[in-house]
Amino acid sequence: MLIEYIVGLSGLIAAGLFIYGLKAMSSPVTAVSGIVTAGYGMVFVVGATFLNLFNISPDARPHLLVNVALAVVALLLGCLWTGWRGRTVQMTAMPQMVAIFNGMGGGSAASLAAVSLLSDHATSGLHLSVTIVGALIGCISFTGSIIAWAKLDGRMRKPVRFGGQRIFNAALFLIALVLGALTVMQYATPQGVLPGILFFAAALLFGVCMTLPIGGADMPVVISLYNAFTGLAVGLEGYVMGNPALMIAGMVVGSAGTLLTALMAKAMNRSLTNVLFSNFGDTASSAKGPEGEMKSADPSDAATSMRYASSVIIVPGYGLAVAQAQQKLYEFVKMLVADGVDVKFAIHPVAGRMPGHMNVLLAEAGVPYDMICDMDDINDSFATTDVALIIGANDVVNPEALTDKSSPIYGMPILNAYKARQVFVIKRGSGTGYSGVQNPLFFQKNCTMVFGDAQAVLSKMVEAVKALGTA
Amino acid sequence: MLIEYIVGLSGLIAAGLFIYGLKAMSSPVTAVSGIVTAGYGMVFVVGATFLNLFNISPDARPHLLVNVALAVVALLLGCLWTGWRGRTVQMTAMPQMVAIFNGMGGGSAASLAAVSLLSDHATSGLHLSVTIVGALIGCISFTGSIIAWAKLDGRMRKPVRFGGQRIFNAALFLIALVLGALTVMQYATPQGVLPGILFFAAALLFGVCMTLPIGGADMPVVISLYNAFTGLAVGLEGYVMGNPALMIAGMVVGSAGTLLTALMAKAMNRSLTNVLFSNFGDTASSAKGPEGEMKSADPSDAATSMRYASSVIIVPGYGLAVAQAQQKLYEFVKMLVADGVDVKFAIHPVAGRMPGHMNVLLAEAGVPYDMICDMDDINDSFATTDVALIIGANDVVNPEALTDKSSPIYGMPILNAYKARQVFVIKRGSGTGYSGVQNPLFFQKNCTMVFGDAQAVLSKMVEAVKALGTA
Amino acid sequence: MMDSVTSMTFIIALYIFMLAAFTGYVVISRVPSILHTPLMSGSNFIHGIVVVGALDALFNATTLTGQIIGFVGVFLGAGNVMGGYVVTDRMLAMFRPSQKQTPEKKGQP
Amino acid sequence: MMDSVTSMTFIIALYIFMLAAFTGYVVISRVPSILHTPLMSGSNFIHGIVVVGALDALFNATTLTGQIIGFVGVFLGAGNVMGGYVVTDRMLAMFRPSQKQTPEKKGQP
Ligand SMILES: NC(=O)c1ccc[n+]([C@@H]2O[C@H](COP(=O)([O-])OP(=O)(O)OC[C@H]3O[C@@H](n4cnc5c(N)ncnc54)[C@H](OP(=O)(O)O)[C@@H]3O)[C@@H](O)[C@H]2O)c1
Ligand SMILES: NC(=O)c1ccc[n+]([C@@H]2O[C@H](COP(=O)([O-])OP(=O)(O)OC[C@H]3O[C@@H](n4cnc5c(N)ncnc54)[C@H](OP(=O)(O)O)[C@@H]3O)[C@@H](O)[C@H]2O)c1
Repeated sequence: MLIEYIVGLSGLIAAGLFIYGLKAMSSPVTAVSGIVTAGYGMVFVVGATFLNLFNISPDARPHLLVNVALAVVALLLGCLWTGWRGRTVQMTAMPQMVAIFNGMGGGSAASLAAVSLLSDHATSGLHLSVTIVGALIGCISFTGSIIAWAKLDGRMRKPVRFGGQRIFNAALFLIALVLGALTVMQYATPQGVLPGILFFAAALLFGVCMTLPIGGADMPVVISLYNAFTGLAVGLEGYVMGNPALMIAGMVVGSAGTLLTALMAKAMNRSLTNVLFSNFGDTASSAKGPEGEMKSADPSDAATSMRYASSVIIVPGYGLAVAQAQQKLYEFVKMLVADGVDVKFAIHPVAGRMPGHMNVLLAEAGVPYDMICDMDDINDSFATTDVALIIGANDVVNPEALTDKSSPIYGMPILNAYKARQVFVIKRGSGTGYSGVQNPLFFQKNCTMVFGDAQAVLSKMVEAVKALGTA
Repeated sequence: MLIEYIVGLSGLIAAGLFIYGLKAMSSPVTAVSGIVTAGYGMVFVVGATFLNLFNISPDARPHLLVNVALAVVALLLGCLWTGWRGRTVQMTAMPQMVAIFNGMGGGSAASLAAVSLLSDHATSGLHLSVTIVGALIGCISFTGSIIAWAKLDGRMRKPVRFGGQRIFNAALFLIALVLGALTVMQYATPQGVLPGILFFAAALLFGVCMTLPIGGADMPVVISLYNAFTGLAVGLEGYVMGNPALMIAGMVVGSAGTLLTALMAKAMNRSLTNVLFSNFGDTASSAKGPEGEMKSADPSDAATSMRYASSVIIVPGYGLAVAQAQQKLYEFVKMLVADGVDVKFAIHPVAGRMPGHMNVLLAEAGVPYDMICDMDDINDSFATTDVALIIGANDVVNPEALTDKSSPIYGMPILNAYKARQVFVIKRGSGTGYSGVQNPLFFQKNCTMVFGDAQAVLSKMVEAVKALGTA
Repeated sequence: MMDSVTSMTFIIALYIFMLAAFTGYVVISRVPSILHTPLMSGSNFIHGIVVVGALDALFNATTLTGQIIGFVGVFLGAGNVMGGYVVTDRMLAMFRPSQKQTPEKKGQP
Repeated sequence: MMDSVTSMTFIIALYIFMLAAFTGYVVISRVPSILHTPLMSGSNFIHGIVVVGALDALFNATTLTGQIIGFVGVFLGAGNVMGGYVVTDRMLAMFRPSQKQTPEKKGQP
């Protein structure tokens, strides 16, 4: 009883620390302390769980030593592997890393459900149903996240699509539901085992099939959705286990993640249904839009005109992440600043492939966050700016989004880089961006292309400015 | 069982609506819909409670009719009386009205506790202790709020103070605790009745004694504190009754009210302990500070110079509320605006006698809230303003708060009215404000007094401007 | 009473209290000062839900004392609810932006 | 399991879920977009508390199947916790204001 109280209170404290930590993460100033606070909560509650060893069911007592050994090994393995991966992963690979960790959580929730179904002391049909629903969601999150990882990590280049896919998926989902219902009805009978196993198989398979047709670029939204899914699954399994700390932590993430997903989808000017069920972002829509003459310049010329400009706004995009050129970019910017140029970064909310992607990249390179401006704050300044330098960005500066109703990105707010007196665009060729549409900005009179990989171009630019400095 | 589920779910929905409503009240745009939402929740949960009639304890069945009749009568009486009072009370009397309503809630929580103690099916010492703590807090809130009302309503002019009062109060509190402990220990025995009754008496008395020595001007903070108290008491009694809707609603208010109290005390530059246990705001500190020559002008002269100013900032204070002059003031302002003067209202967070007091007064008079500026937004504008018109405000424009470390209001942020090119002050005489200190601003060169009751003075000003208009 | 569908253990009650307290805190922490007074009375209205508990107590009263206390409790609780609502509603109705500034006045003579 | 100090009825569970969902909503609703990515991984970390449930399950395992599933659950949960923490911490550590801009770099070669 005493131990139960201690463990119960430790969960209470941990839940409080989690919420507090999540709240602290809502400001850059307190964010670091926020994750640390949440971390303390986690250490505390995991530690307290070991007190439950004094309280295990009589049947399990003979296995105590083995079980504890297994637990310690599993903990160590899990922590070491992900700790190492998490420490060494490149910043640009964050989305797929988060996907993996999230999938692991979903899998863990699903295995909790499996354990509950195996044990024969379930109390009610309600409990069993909640268990099954949690298992379903957890399984989807598990395999779905793995597919998301594979796509983002470039191990699965093409979305897998075939005729009748939606019907197939719907059927699979129904089958999983039916199997789940069978499992509940035949609980604790020998006939219940097979439907149970098949249920898990169907749920896992559905996670795969649901994610396969979605284009790689939509993955961040999907990962965020699966993050919410895992939270929900954890919350439901927490109810099954009678553990309110799991319920609270899970449900807080479930609702926060749902909101985050909605914000993301909205920022990309899409609906969630559209992300999940349409085949957008895939058919490398070869219907090229505007045609015309692109001017191009070489890096040193562009660098020179920026060096003598009085104000420059830099618009980074996905290409910067691909080229891993953020350090070089900041090196270049520091030289401009030293020469008295007023430089700002303009960040579009959905630049890159996950929300805040550019902020993280720039922060990684050491760019102070007061040089970084949100879209709404800086959009009016372009008109009075000498040079807008666009690096590996495309959709987020496409003026068609403002004017062309037939464009797939119509309605998305953009950075008004086209209004700057002079626009430079660094990209490798005439590749389109995520949405697959051409960008009329590139044919504009005030726009000059600087072709090449962003990293290479920026290196040359740095050289060019250095040369000017010594001259 | 079904009824229990319905009632339980109705509480869930109500709690959700309360929280949603409270959140909506955090913006002027959604605030009205917020209180309406919360109102629906209340109607719903009260209605659902009548379903419990199908579920009452067997002993109570013979009394069913009487009890229902009593309930309906009590509901009607309570609603009609406070509905009528609430509809007709003057806006300036809001603080004491809120005090009364709050006290009623505290009393209701205390009577819930009494009922629980009378019934003999309490389950544990823990339950009983929670009941007693809730009763204590509820009783304090009940009688304390009534004293607060009496003070603010002018029925009790002087704080009641005597030597050793704090020791007396502490002793009374201890006695109440001891009686409470006795009640718990002798629960459901005949010997428990007397301590029980004495406990309630002591708790009620303590509420009175705790509030008596506090100065009338501190009452709004105290009312806010008692508001939090009632919330807490309701939450605790909700636990005793096994009613999570009461627990949630009560605790939400308990924590929100505590925060609000702290914000209030902080805005007045005091600590809560200081409000509760010091004898501030009473000794009409006759140690008059600055002496010198006050210039005075008559209303029409002042009105004329404002009519021809290009910008005027109005600083309303407690005196405006006393004089009930907000309508006249807005009439005057409308005339100025019609004549092309740029008029703004500057509101100090603790102007008046409760937070937001001035906002409510001005809103009542129909002043659009975009003419009303918060202290932080407008403080820099005084220096470039032609005229600052101070009406019945004193402490909130006292520059001593910025400079004189010995002043009781040192450290309180003030409205920088003293920086305006010309300052007019409408007040009746040389009375001090809430803090009892003189205001050096009144002796400043650029300051002119316009003596008289605010209502009378403003009427004359309106006349004067009218006369100018026709001239 | 402990076997009802809303019965709970002490620990669970603490969880609920913790969540509710946090919610109250977050919801209030960013309220502009202009709304402080209506907010005080709005939260005052919300704890009027105590009337629900008082009704339950009165419904189950078996003695005269119980009935009297229950009656008082319902009366006081109902007063809390109604008064809190009316006052809050009146105050909030006065906050309107200048564009749709209607000349009609409520209440006050 | 239903007689433990943290057992609860379904209705009570709904109350807890409601409060928790509201809390998550309020906490996220005003986060600046600059923090969206670390926030996604931060909340990812938080649902790693599932490892606690997995540990309980493994501790009480009596069959080999139970042990295997429990082991997998603990491994996956621990990975969720540790990975989520490390990644979030790394990202957040990079957000610093310009004044105290230290030249030292972490992680990345
Ligand atoms: N942030 C999110 O949460 C999120 C999530 C999913 C999808 N999206 C979507 O992603 C898009 C983001 O827009 P964006 O402007 O950042 O990117 P974008 O529109 O995808 O364009 C990226 C551009 O970078 C160029 N590029 C690629 N690799 C490069 C390299 N190594 N060096 C130089 N340039 C390179 C490409 O052109 P070349 O091939 O010619 O070089 C391409 O045009 C939006 O449509 C948004 O809706 C955002
Ligand atoms: N807002 C809150 O939450 C709250 C709560 C409690 C205390 N307080 C305190 O209250 C003070 C508020 O400052 P304040 O500047 O608004 O008011 P104040 O400092 O109390 O001054 C009010 C002034 O109004 C004048 N006055 C009174 N009746 C008048 C009438 N009928 N016509 C014209 N003038 C009249 C008085 O001078 P005459 O007598 O010469 O006319 C007095 O100097 C602060 O010290 C604050 O800390 C605020």
